[in-house]
Amino acid sequence: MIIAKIKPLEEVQAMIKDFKRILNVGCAGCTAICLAGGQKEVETLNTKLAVSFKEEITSPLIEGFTVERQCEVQFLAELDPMVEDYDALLSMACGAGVQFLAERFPDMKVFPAVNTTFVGINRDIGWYEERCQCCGECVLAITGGICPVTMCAKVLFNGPCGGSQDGHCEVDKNIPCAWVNIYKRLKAQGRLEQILSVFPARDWKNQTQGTFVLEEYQDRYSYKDKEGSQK
Amino acid sequence: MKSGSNLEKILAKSIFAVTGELGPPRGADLDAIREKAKHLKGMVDSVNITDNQTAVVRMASWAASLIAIQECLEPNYQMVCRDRNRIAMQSDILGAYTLGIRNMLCLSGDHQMFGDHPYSKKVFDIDSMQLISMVRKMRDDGRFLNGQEITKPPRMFIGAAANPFGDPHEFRVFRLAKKIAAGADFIQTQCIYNMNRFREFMKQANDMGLTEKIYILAGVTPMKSLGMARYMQKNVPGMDVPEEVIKRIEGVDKKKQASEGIKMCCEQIEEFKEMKGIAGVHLMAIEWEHRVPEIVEQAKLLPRPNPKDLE
Amino acid sequence: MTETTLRPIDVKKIQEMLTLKKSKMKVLLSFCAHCGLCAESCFLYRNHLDPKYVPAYKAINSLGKIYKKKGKVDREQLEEMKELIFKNCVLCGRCYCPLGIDIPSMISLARTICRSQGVFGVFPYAVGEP
Amino acid sequence: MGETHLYYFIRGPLLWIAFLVFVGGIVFRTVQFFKLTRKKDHLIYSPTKNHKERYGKTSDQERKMRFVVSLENSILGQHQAVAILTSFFHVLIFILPIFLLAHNLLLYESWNFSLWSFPESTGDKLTVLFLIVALFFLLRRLLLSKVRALSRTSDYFVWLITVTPFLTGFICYRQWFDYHTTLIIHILSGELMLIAIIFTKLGHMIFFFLARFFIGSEFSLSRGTRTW
Repeated sequence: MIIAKIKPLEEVQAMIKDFKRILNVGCAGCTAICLAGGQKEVETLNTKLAVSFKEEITSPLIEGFTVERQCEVQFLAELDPMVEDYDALLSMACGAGVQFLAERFPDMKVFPAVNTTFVGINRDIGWYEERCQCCGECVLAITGGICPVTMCAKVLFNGPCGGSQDGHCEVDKNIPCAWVNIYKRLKAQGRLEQILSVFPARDWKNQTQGTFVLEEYQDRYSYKDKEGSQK
Repeated sequence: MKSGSNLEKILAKSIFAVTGELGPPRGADLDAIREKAKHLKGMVDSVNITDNQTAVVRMASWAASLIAIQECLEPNYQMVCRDRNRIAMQSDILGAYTLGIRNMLCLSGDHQMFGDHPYSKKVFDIDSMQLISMVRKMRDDGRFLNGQEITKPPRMFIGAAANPFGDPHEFRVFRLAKKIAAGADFIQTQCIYNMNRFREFMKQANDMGLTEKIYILAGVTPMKSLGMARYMQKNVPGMDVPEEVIKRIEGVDKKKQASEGIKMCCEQIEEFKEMKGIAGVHLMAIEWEHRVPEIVEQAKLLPRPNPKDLE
Repeated sequence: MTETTLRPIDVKKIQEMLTLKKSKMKVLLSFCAHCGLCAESCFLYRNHLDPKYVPAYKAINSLGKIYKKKGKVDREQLEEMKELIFKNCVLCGRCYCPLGIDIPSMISLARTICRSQGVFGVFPYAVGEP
Repeated sequence: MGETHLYYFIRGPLLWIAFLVFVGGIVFRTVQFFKLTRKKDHLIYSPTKNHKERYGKTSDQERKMRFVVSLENSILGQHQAVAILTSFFHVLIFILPIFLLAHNLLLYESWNFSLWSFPESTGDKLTVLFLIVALFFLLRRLLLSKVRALSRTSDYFVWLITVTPFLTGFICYRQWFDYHTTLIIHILSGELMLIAIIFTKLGHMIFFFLARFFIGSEFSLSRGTRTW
């Protein structure tokens, strides 16, 4: 799940202060689950903005509308008939959603209301932890289900480093050392030999924008429209 | 004087400058650099030492720069943002300056996908614009990027690149202005073949008053052959080779294509000498260092001023 | 939150939303053969084997119902639908209709209508938020 | 005789009306479909470029498995009986009336023209098969909870409309009851079915082809050139 965090109110306020009519678009996908951008958060943010704008002479009209997911065209299409009434859109989706919203309405000014933070888990209510950096080449099979790319501050594939002490990271005592945990788990499972040999330098394939099409569907899209290529 | 480098002195004296280019070898090969340097000696005012160009592993730019100094060439130390974070960059700059490097060209760098290690991890900690302002901050404010003081600041003559042919055309000159604002002292442009567009670009730059704030060195690369021209037109990103150039090379006998390329290059240089706002040329004779003397002579750029006379 | 729950249902707004997509939704709703073949394509149905998870059932008993009543629904009815379209469906879009009916778009419209009236799913563990 | 008049009415004008409504319905639904949908956007970039290099290739074994799995996930894999029987049902509902000997005789009588037709006994057997499949669907609707939950009165009614022409045709052929009355019911119900196609869920006859071929989806039968 993508975890996001609402931007400071002042920052959101500064972005939209020059507009008269603003639509705050929520996303009922990931950001709703991490309590950052669902319908409830849209209502809360709108209330907060209304209160903070009250002191100014011309306070803008801020309305809310939550779509199922901002990363799907089908759900964004619901906004088609309404956006014309507004000067600016505020999006409470993750970065992908904000961009897709802006792509859908290229004439609209679109602003993000949340900071997309990481791909992570819900440890408990309101408690999220990063677990994946979307590096594109998963090594969890070898590291016993603990990601060194995310959990190790130095992204070591042959850890732990010399700074590991008492099971925590040298960077921050509140972060467990990924490699100590990897070692413990693999030892307990009796597959320590997996990390006894040198892990060779790996390919970092997610370094250009990723686009992929499932092989079953490649025939559908492995063409470029003639008209399209001329654009 | 900002750095006191040869290039800076020449540019400050409004002498039409010539810079060359030298690509370090793919190996610990001292003689290869010396061989290349031999041809450039006395022909150019400063020579760009490329930093792993097209993302192919080569000898470190600072090391090759030092060898160039030993060969009595003034190096223009290139640094790309692809391979280093700000810590490595600042430390390299300190080291380079300490050992006598005075010019520096700040670039973003080609993406590693073009090179020989396509899936190496990119750094791009800061971009070329930020690198320029970082070097300027180190020189003028005597401070590192984080604001801490430097005991003895490196005084580099800061160069930057500009490509008048990239998209969107109308924005290119604004990007140039940004580089000037960031602190660049001189600009070396991408190889110019489309003279019309370049004239337009220079007119815009002149109109905006940018050329008074910065020295612009026009980039030229002589075409070696028709094949090279075609390759440049199709496969090199950001390169604009008009059809006329191809036709002109195509029009002559295969054996004469190289000399036609040089002739064309010299005609361009003649025009640059007269063009308002151009302070010199940057001659990128790619893997053709031995023809540089010929080109420089044909373009009537000789003799180059002796560094000692500039004092 | 309590403010929205007490707000009366805005029938006019619902009707506006219905009219906007009327022709498409009418076509989809009227051509459903009620064959039940979409059931197995829903992972929730496969897990629970309860007819309330059959995609067509969810669409017909939410959007179909609203259209049947021409938008004149009360909050109770919307709350009833809430379970069907928010809890019993994750809008993964994998429902397979042999006739090519776009079931997710129907459920999505039903959700939109419910949302506009302040009826929406809250993630169960978020109830105890501070 | 009123009955003869009725017979000529339903054989003549009413049949024409039914056919007109049927054809008009197909045209209307097709036009409506194209009005409701729009052309897909053009692809400016090829999304599959450098794909294999970056995301890896699929092995032949995996490709083979994929076929097995997709078959397993299809309706044929999930509900073999339904898939086979529904295919029979839908093929028969088209070919039985068109290639039935009796219908072709009528055609010849009126316009001196006829199509190829089944032998009489084959037509009869296929009708029986059709009726058995129809009964299966009725039982399925009544017995399976997931289908029962979806069923409305209209579903049973439509089932009746669909089955009656075949049932009465079957009875007519046997001449079990009053031939004339069953014949009139037969023709009437057949015409009713044609008319019902545009107005009831039987419209899936048209919609199926439009949606499955023009709208791209996980199971669409083509790339799909249109979108809602």
